[in-house]
Amino acid sequence: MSNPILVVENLRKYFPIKEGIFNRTKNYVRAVENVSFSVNERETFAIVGESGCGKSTTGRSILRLIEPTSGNVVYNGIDVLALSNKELRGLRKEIQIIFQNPYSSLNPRMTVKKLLSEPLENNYKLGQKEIQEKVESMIDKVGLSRKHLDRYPHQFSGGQRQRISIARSIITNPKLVIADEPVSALDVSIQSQILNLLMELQKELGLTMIFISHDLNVVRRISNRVAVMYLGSIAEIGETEDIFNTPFHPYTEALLSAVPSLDPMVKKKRNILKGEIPSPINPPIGCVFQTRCSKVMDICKKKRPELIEIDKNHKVACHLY
Amino acid sequence: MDWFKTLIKEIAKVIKGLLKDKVGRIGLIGVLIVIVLALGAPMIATHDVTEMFAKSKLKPPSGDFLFGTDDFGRDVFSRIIFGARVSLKVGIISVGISATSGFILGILAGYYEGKTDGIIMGIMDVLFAFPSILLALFIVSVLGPNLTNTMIAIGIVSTPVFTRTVRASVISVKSMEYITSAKSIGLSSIRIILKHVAPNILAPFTVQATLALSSAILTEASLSFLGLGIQPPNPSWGSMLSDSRKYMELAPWLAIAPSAFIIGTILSFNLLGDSLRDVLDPKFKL
Amino acid sequence: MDNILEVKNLNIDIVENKSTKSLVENVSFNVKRKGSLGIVGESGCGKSITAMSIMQLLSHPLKATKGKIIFNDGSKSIDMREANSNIMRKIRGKEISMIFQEPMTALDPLFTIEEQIAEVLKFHTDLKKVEMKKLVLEMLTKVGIPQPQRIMKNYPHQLSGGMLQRVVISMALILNPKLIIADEPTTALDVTIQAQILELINDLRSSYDTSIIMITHDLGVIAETCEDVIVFYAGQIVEEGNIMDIFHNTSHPYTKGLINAVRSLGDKETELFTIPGTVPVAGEFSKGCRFAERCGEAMAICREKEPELMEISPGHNTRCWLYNGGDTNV
Amino acid sequence: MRAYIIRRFLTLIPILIGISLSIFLIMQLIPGDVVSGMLGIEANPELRANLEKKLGLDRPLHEQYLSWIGNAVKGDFGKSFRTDKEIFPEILSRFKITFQLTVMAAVISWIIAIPLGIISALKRNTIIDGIVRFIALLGVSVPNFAFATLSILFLSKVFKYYPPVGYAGLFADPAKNLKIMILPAIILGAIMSGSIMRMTRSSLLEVMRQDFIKTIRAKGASEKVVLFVHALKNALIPIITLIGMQIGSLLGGTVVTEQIFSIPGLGQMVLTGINQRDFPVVQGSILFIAFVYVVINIIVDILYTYIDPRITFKVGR
Repeated sequence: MSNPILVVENLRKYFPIKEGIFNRTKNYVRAVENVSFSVNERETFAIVGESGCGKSTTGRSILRLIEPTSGNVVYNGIDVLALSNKELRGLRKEIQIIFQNPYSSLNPRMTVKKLLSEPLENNYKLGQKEIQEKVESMIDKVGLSRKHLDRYPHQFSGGQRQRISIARSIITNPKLVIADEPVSALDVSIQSQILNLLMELQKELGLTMIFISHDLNVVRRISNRVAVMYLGSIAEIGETEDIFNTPFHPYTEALLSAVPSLDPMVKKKRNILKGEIPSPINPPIGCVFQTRCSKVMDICKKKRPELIEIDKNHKVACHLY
Repeated sequence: MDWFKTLIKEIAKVIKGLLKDKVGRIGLIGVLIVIVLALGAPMIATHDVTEMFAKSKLKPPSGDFLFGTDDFGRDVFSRIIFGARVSLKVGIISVGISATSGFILGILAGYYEGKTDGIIMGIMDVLFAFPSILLALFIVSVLGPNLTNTMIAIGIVSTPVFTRTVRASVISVKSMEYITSAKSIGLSSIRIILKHVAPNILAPFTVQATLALSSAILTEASLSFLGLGIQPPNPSWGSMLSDSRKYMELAPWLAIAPSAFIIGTILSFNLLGDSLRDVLDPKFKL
Repeated sequence: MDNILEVKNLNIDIVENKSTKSLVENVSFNVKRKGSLGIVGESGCGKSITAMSIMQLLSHPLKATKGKIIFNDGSKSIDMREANSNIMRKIRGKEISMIFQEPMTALDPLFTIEEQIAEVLKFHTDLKKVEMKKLVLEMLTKVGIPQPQRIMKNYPHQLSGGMLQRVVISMALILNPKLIIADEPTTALDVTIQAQILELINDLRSSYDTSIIMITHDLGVIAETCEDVIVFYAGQIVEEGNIMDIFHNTSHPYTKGLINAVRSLGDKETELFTIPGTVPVAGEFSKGCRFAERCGEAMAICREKEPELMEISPGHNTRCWLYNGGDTNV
Repeated sequence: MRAYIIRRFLTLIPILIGISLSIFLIMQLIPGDVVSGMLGIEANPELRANLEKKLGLDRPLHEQYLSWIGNAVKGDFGKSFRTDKEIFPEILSRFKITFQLTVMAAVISWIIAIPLGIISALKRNTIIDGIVRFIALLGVSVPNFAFATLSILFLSKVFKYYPPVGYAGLFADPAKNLKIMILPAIILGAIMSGSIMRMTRSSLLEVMRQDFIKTIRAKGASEKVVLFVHALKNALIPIITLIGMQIGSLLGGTVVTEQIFSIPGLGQMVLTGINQRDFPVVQGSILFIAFVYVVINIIVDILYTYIDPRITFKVGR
């Protein structure tokens, strides 16, 4: 195994809910519960799951854009959660994030040039000329032209904005990029353009990428390893091909079978999950998936399953194994 | 100089937008007239505002006294013109007070949330718990009625509205991903507030400021009407209107002129504010 | 006539002050009785407003300016573009009903689920309150809502998106309409919930013998639910045919691009298939074929002259110069 | 829901403390001291000391505040400097008059504003809409004292109508009372109606744009049902907030109107108190008005919970 650039251990994020007469915190939204994984250098590690499973919260906790409740995040030997605000700001040129919504992630009052030079000005001491050069080479790299530099975000289409957003994220030369649903807001014909761009950039710049998505097709294509999350926990984690070819966890199985096939001839035998995702405020005791699982056993209602390795690098949290 | 150019460009764009809109055009013209009257008062006025023409008390409008004279024989036209000066001065300075404090307090409350928010908004809630004219009345009566205290009182009274508007905009801007993005590239809070939050709340803030100007002018007129604002012999539309009531039968022009100017001025600012909202914040255009 | 709905030369414009922009141009299609028609396209292509115009639900400044929308329930046929509001009211909810994209905003937040479903009955029947309640309860059970007795007293904000979509479906089906228009019914939902809802729609459709128009941007959803497909691009139909034609005999370069973009995700070896450029904005269409700028197979004529929708095999039409004169080079 | 109502009432406590404290502190800003104000600067020192003691002014500030607020809670607002009468009963009897005026004005404003607002929204961008919007704009731009003065002028010049002088209670002489109150009520109501009209129009248009309106139409609803059953109920929420604030501020803010029409209401009491530098009266009546204002806002908030089922889930402002 190559060396991990990022290790996340027992990450937990509880959002307090205030209620009652005195507005006291009585309960928590358990958004992320005991999540552990590591990301190797230059790989693409995907976190996949449905809305509310905690994938975005996990991504943002790594950068401390959301302060995690407990756990460990170690980046290149640095204990990220122990950093002071100032040290953290320094680290942020190395870890960057790409956001889902290209319409709200760019300040509407800044030109493209401003948007791209801001991260440089803030993180490096560079002269105007150097900044100009870097901005220009970056705008070429993401497939836009220099004449776009003086325009404002609203003058671009969704796909072009996402290119700007990507440029802004990688202009500081980060080592690790967290891409939070980077193509979900885009039209099908534009999605693949952006995915190609991300894959090219990764190869060219040697980036490590955490790719957060709900789209299994996209995840399969872009990632080396995957973690499947459900209700705040990792259900299954392993090499992408292993997970897609031989899913162990009943949830992964159902998730894969729920994806509509493009071939009208193939009427897949569906394994349709019953019911809904339970509330993360009162998750079930025991396995969080028990309420929808077709293979539920007694033990699932009592004990939460641990992630255990049952194949090479392939771990699953399920009492079946 | 870069920001200056951008600013000029933005202002030009807004004015162009205002001129395209019928409502905006009327509002802008009205406001410009008031400004011209106020600035050019000494040139436009035909008489000294305090000079009493003993022989011409309560004279109807004529070539010499355009709007007639009052019970002391003073020229109403000149008093109206200088009244514009007073109204505008009170409006601008009191809105200056409330806008500045509201802007700072609103940003602090909205951006930092938690305790800061609780304390600031607690105070605002208390100020909000008084009907505004009454609070202004109360403050002026305690401090003593004069021009400065009128401005202070109106400034205090209109601070909570600004604070709330700014806070609400800050909170909505804060939920935008570009703020998270700014954090993620390592910007400090101060920079985020200055570069990313403040520019994006300017639109609702400007609209609020225009509307606050009209309500400040209204409050001043009300206070003066009650005899607790601007004190004689300084001319104020409110007190002129109040004084006119004694001679309503004999000299109705005394009531009509100040009423027309108060209404016209407030109407113009409101028209301008409405149109500004459409131009700056198109999503509210209905 | 075996079509329940025939749309002929429909045009939808956006009429503002002095300017008129065309959003949908010369669109014609039929929905077979008991048939299922999929309309697929990307955002802004005009598919949703086409659906809205069928029910006369377009609001200012959108307007269906030309064409016929003929609804035939077997005994009579009505041109709904001409129909007055009384006739439309009787059709809406009873003969044709709609399922919307955002279940979270499709229901009035101030009324209970029961009240909102019963409203359909109130508008179209003379049932008594008790009978209505019974029907609502039955319908909620049918669409798979657990504890319907309790849920029907809830307000929309108390339910999840998937549940709300079931409520909207029960509202659409309670009077057993002849046609359902489903406008991106699963786009706002998670994939496991999407699978549930699609299965539900398919089951209910076959047990109710209803026709359906399924509007979506997701080719997978089309493949799952439809028999016939039309592909929209920039306010026009660029290809239409049955589902086999579209997926296995794809003719238009745009349709090919859409399908390949998704299929190439499955192939790790090659670069992802992309359609270059951006989706054109209404009112800014180029001369000639609207897809020409983004088309890998564009020829000189494509930039000069707009192609007509041409039949390349029975029932399979395409709007592309590559097929001029029946030259089916597939 | 109950928890929400209780919580809403509990928020009253810090606000009332804040209000009373700020009134008390503002009173301390009075230049010079109260006693000189009452007795004149050259008063006999012994007399001064006696009065200071009587008024409790010789005690430390916090004690003064606590005793003032402690008594106020019990309904004892002290005695007037001028008349030596108990203040609280006076406030109550004057509040009745202001209350009557407020209610009349409010009802008049709703009758004018809500239908016009609805028409304006439905006939958006037509001449009718233009006229209604202009009227509404006048409503928010014309100060009530100007409107009142001009109305009196107009009525006297054209119809030779003069507002009656001398006040009569509602129950003592209903006919005369109504004759006195009707003109000021119409004037206040007309002014209030401006902002309600604007709010009705914009709120209704906003609601009509929502997705669920399409669903209701798609169910086969007539436009009447869409408008009166669904849209209006939704649009009502911001309108009620506005109405609550208006009533609250009228209850203490009819100062000007009461002054013009010589109606012996609470506003006039405050103004007289201010002009006579009768501070216990000012302090007491302002505290009372702020209290009423806050309570009205809470009642409005609670009213919401009956219209909007989502409300109990919203926390904070």
